[in-house]
Amino acid sequence: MKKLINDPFEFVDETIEGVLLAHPEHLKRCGGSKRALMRADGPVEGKVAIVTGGGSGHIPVFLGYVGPGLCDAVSIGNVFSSPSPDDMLAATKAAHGGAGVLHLYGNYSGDKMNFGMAAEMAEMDDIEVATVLATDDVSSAPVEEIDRRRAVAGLFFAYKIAGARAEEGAGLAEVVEAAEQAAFATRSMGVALTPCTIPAAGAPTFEIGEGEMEIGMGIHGEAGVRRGEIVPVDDVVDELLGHVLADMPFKAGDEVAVLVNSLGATPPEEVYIMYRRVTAVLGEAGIAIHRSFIGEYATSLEMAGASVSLLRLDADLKRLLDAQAYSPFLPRLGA
Amino acid sequence: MKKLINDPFEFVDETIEGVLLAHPEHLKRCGGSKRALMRADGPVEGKVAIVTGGGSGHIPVFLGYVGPGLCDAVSIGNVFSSPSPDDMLAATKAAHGGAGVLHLYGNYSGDKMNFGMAAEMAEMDDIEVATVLATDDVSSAPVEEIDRRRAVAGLFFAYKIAGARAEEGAGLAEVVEAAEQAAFATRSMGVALTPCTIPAAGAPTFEIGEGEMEIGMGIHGEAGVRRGEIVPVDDVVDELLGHVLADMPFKAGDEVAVLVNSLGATPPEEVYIMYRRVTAVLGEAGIAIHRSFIGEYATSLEMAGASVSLLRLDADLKRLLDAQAYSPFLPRLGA
Amino acid sequence: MDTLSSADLIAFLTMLTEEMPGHSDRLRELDAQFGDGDLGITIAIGMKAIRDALPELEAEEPGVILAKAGMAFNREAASTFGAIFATALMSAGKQVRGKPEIALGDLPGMIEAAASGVSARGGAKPGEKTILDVLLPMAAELQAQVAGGAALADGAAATHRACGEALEATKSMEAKHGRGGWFKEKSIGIQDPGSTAICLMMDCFARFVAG
Amino acid sequence: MDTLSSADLIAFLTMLTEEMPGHSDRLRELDAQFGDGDLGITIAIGMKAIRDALPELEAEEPGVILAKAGMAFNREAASTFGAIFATALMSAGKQVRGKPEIALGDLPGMIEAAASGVSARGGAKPGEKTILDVLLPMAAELQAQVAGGAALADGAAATHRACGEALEATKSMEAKHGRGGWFKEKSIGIQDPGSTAICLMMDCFARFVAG
Ligand SMILES: Nc1ncnc2c1ncn2[C@@H]1O[C@H](COP(=O)(O)OP(=O)(O)O)[C@@H](O)[C@H]1O
Ligand SMILES: Nc1ncnc2c1ncn2[C@@H]1O[C@H](COP(=O)(O)OP(=O)(O)O)[C@@H](O)[C@H]1O
Ligand SMILES: [Mg+2]
Ligand SMILES: [Mg+2]
Ligand SMILES: [Mg+2]
Ligand SMILES: [Mg+2]
Repeated sequence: MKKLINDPFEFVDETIEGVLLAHPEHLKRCGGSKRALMRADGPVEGKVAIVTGGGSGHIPVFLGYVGPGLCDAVSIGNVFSSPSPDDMLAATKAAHGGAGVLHLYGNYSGDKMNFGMAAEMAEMDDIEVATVLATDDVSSAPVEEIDRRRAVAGLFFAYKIAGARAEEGAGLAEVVEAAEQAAFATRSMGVALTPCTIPAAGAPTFEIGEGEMEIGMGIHGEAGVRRGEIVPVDDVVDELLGHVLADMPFKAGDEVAVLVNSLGATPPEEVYIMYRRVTAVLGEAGIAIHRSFIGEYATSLEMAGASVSLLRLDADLKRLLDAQAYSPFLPRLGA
Repeated sequence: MKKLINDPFEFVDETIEGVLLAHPEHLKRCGGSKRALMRADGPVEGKVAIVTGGGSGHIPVFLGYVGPGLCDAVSIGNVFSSPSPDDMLAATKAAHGGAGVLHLYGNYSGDKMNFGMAAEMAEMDDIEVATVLATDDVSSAPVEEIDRRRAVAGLFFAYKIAGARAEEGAGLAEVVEAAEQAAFATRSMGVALTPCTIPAAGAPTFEIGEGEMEIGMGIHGEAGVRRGEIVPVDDVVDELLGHVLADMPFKAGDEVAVLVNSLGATPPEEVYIMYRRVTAVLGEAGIAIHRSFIGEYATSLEMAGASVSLLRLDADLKRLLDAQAYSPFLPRLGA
Repeated sequence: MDTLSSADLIAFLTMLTEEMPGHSDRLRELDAQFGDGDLGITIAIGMKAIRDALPELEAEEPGVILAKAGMAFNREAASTFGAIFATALMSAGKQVRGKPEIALGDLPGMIEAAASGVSARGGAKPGEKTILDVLLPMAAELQAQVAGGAALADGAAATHRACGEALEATKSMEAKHGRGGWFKEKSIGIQDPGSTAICLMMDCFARFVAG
Repeated sequence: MDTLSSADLIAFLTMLTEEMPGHSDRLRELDAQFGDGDLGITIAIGMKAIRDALPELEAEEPGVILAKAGMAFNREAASTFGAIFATALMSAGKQVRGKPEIALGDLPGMIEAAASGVSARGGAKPGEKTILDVLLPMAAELQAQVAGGAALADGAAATHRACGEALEATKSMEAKHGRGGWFKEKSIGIQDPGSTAICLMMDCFARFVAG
């Protein structure tokens, strides 16, 4: 195990400590909670609060998406495991600015059950809570069962859009609507080249043979659509986009935002080479690119691999996507 | 070789194409040159131009450091190899805004010889050229031979400081002075866990045993100060900082900027865990942290490892460090 | 031992929290085959959380001890299994609210309550390769043991056997829930990790009540 | 063959650019032992650049062909070796400026000029494990061959042998320049990659002039 860590069971808490030491002007704890963080300037009175959360090991997902124009608070689980309802509740209460709370996170059963409990508890405290789940990974279930799809890097678009809508002063129902639109209009598919190792486990979760890749694998090693020999990356992009484009489907004349995400161990150079191919394929399909994001938007410990996400835009989504937002974990967002 | 690439000999050119497609509002080619890029809004008339460059495989080094408040142009070599004097000359001529050019890059012999030729040629075109080299890696030579030291991630500080000084409207001699101060006041040391593979080579450049690390290894696999068993990361940080602090030396009462850099394959979580320890060690030494940068500032293909850099600040360096700067490859810089 | 007092329950939970982390690697490996490999870690962290909570639970009645142990588990080791397991313990505990001791006769109702709590929380039905597929056979066997007038130790032993058979049967099922659900037919042939954990706990319980 | 015309030189460079990429892996491996492993790739890319440049050089005199070949190499494969090699070729070419043919008698002066150009560019002195450590012995041997009245083919063959011995001698040297300089005593025992490349080129030249 090639990791720069101390006690693997302290991995998450020490990461959080490092993050808070690095960004005190940006993030603070939700009260005494060890596993819930929020905007340093929160709660923002009168604004709908967006609370997210999930397992650790994916920075900037999830805590890197807290900030102006993004989420208000985050609850943080063990590596690849849901946060506890207690921490979700702490985040929900601390971020609540009197205008209701949106629980916005990825469609994973542990997160759903635990956020569900937290929402029940918050409602007992008279906090109005709504829930929207990201389900962007087209490889995880057929489109007819979109509710079974898991979330991968495309979750970023849901944060960006919902965050901007909340920042505009919209009410909870409107923020929910924007989040749902973004979540529905986002489709992703990834490829994995190497496994990741949960620090406390000490051994890789799965294996991928030398020279092999898995198309559609999830960011925790969930089964993809096919495993095979590594091929030139242009062919990989064609395959990923083949699935993604057919899914909505995206059509000539559509305008989209593109996200090419590295799982972390794949170097930046390679995601730019992927983006080069994405522009060619979309260009040929008559689909216009309004804005692109290339880099690490959802990592998975030391996994190598990447994903391509498309968000189909309309005028509203475009305005919200282009709005300013800030997190020290991301390149500058917005115009 | 687990890479998402096409023809390895097209790796660099395809990366550049992807970058230009992604950031047309930010970067453009220097005339017809395939391997020289510049600020899209350049040349900036009346401003000292900063030109950098070096081998590929290190994004955001080098092309990610072009932008307002940073460098004006960059020449791009093959993976781990110097750019050609022709491209350096193209970058120098294109970026020149009439106020002279600073060649600011890392102390590697190939770059030095080729930039040397380019500077001679530029001077024949009546462009005033000065040169400052970054030599931050304390593991690469004893301090008495600081001119033999190579550059690692601490090069970032030289860009940030010199870039801000040029943006303030300072003359070439003043920009050189700021760059020299930053370069001299920066000391770094890294640790490597896994090798990198040059795409065209197809096999790792070096080997590090399972369970082993090399303290002080350079970002191309250059020899470090010792190889040994991987220990808890707090101990790794103590060892790195031991070398760094003793080198200037840094003293109680000093104020510094900190950079904890991931070589790419090391996950963000781990550099935050490192930063946590850095704050403890500096706190104990009575050294104050003015500002910190944590993440990927100089990568090396799929290498795992990290480095710690300190920049000793005075009032001038602080002002220049805090000034606004922008590149889409970096989190927001400056206040 | 015919019934479990609060002290007995705490002694059992102490034994459980000592034994279960020893199965971490096995559970991690099972979970890694059609999931994300975290279950072993979840069990290790969650059991430690229960142990840390026990000193404060000594004065409570058995039902409350169970419920609070479940909450402690999921507080530190939240996850799909954490939420499901906490729900199971809370539902079972609620079933014996007010009782100072738990007898064999209480167990069928407790496990049935756990099963319906789990089903309500996670939406699983029998045959979908979840802990329901061991809980329901356990409840049925307990029912039969109570009807047959068995002693606690014998009833627990028989229930452990039934649980083992039910666990074996999960091998042929296709996972529909949690991360396993995305592995579809690839999940067939491997026994359910969550049910394996339940069975290991049942084994511990049977040995505990046997003395 | 007694002298090299432009056509001969182009024929030689064509042969060189065909052969040298075959040594890529060996050079990469040597360079990786106390450097960054790029030399094999540098040679492959640089030789291709020379070959691509040759058609436009046919009308030039030998000295200009050499100089432009060096510049072409370093344009596409800039690097420490690229800069050094381009400097060597430019210096050697300058030495025979205006001459339509290169004779054995020209070679000592050309290699001496190459060596001093390289030394001026990179600051290396003899014994520091750089291509100087083969260039200088080659120049000395060529001098001796010219003094002895050797034919071109024999002189070249003898110079290749001298180069091989000098290359062997680089093994015991400690690198002081380029990336190798940071490996210090770890560089001892391994022959200099850049000098290896020069020797392979000299081998090619000896075979070329032998017919
Ligand atoms: N809906 C559900 N109802 C009951 N048990 C479930 C459900 N989903 C998953 N499980 C159980 O949880 C186990 C997996 O737990 P865990 O590893 O925490 O979940 P995840 O799949 O989210 O990583 C499964 O083996 C299964 O027994
Ligand atoms: N200053 C120098 N003078 C002459 N030759 C040199 C010098 N520095 C390096 N070399 C030669 O260049 C070779 C290494 O080239 P290359 O791999 O391109 O350089 P780098 O070390 O920058 O990667 C060495 O083996 C040596 O023969
Ligand atoms: Mg999990
Ligand atoms: Mg090199
Ligand atoms: Mg799991
Ligand atoms: Mg080299």
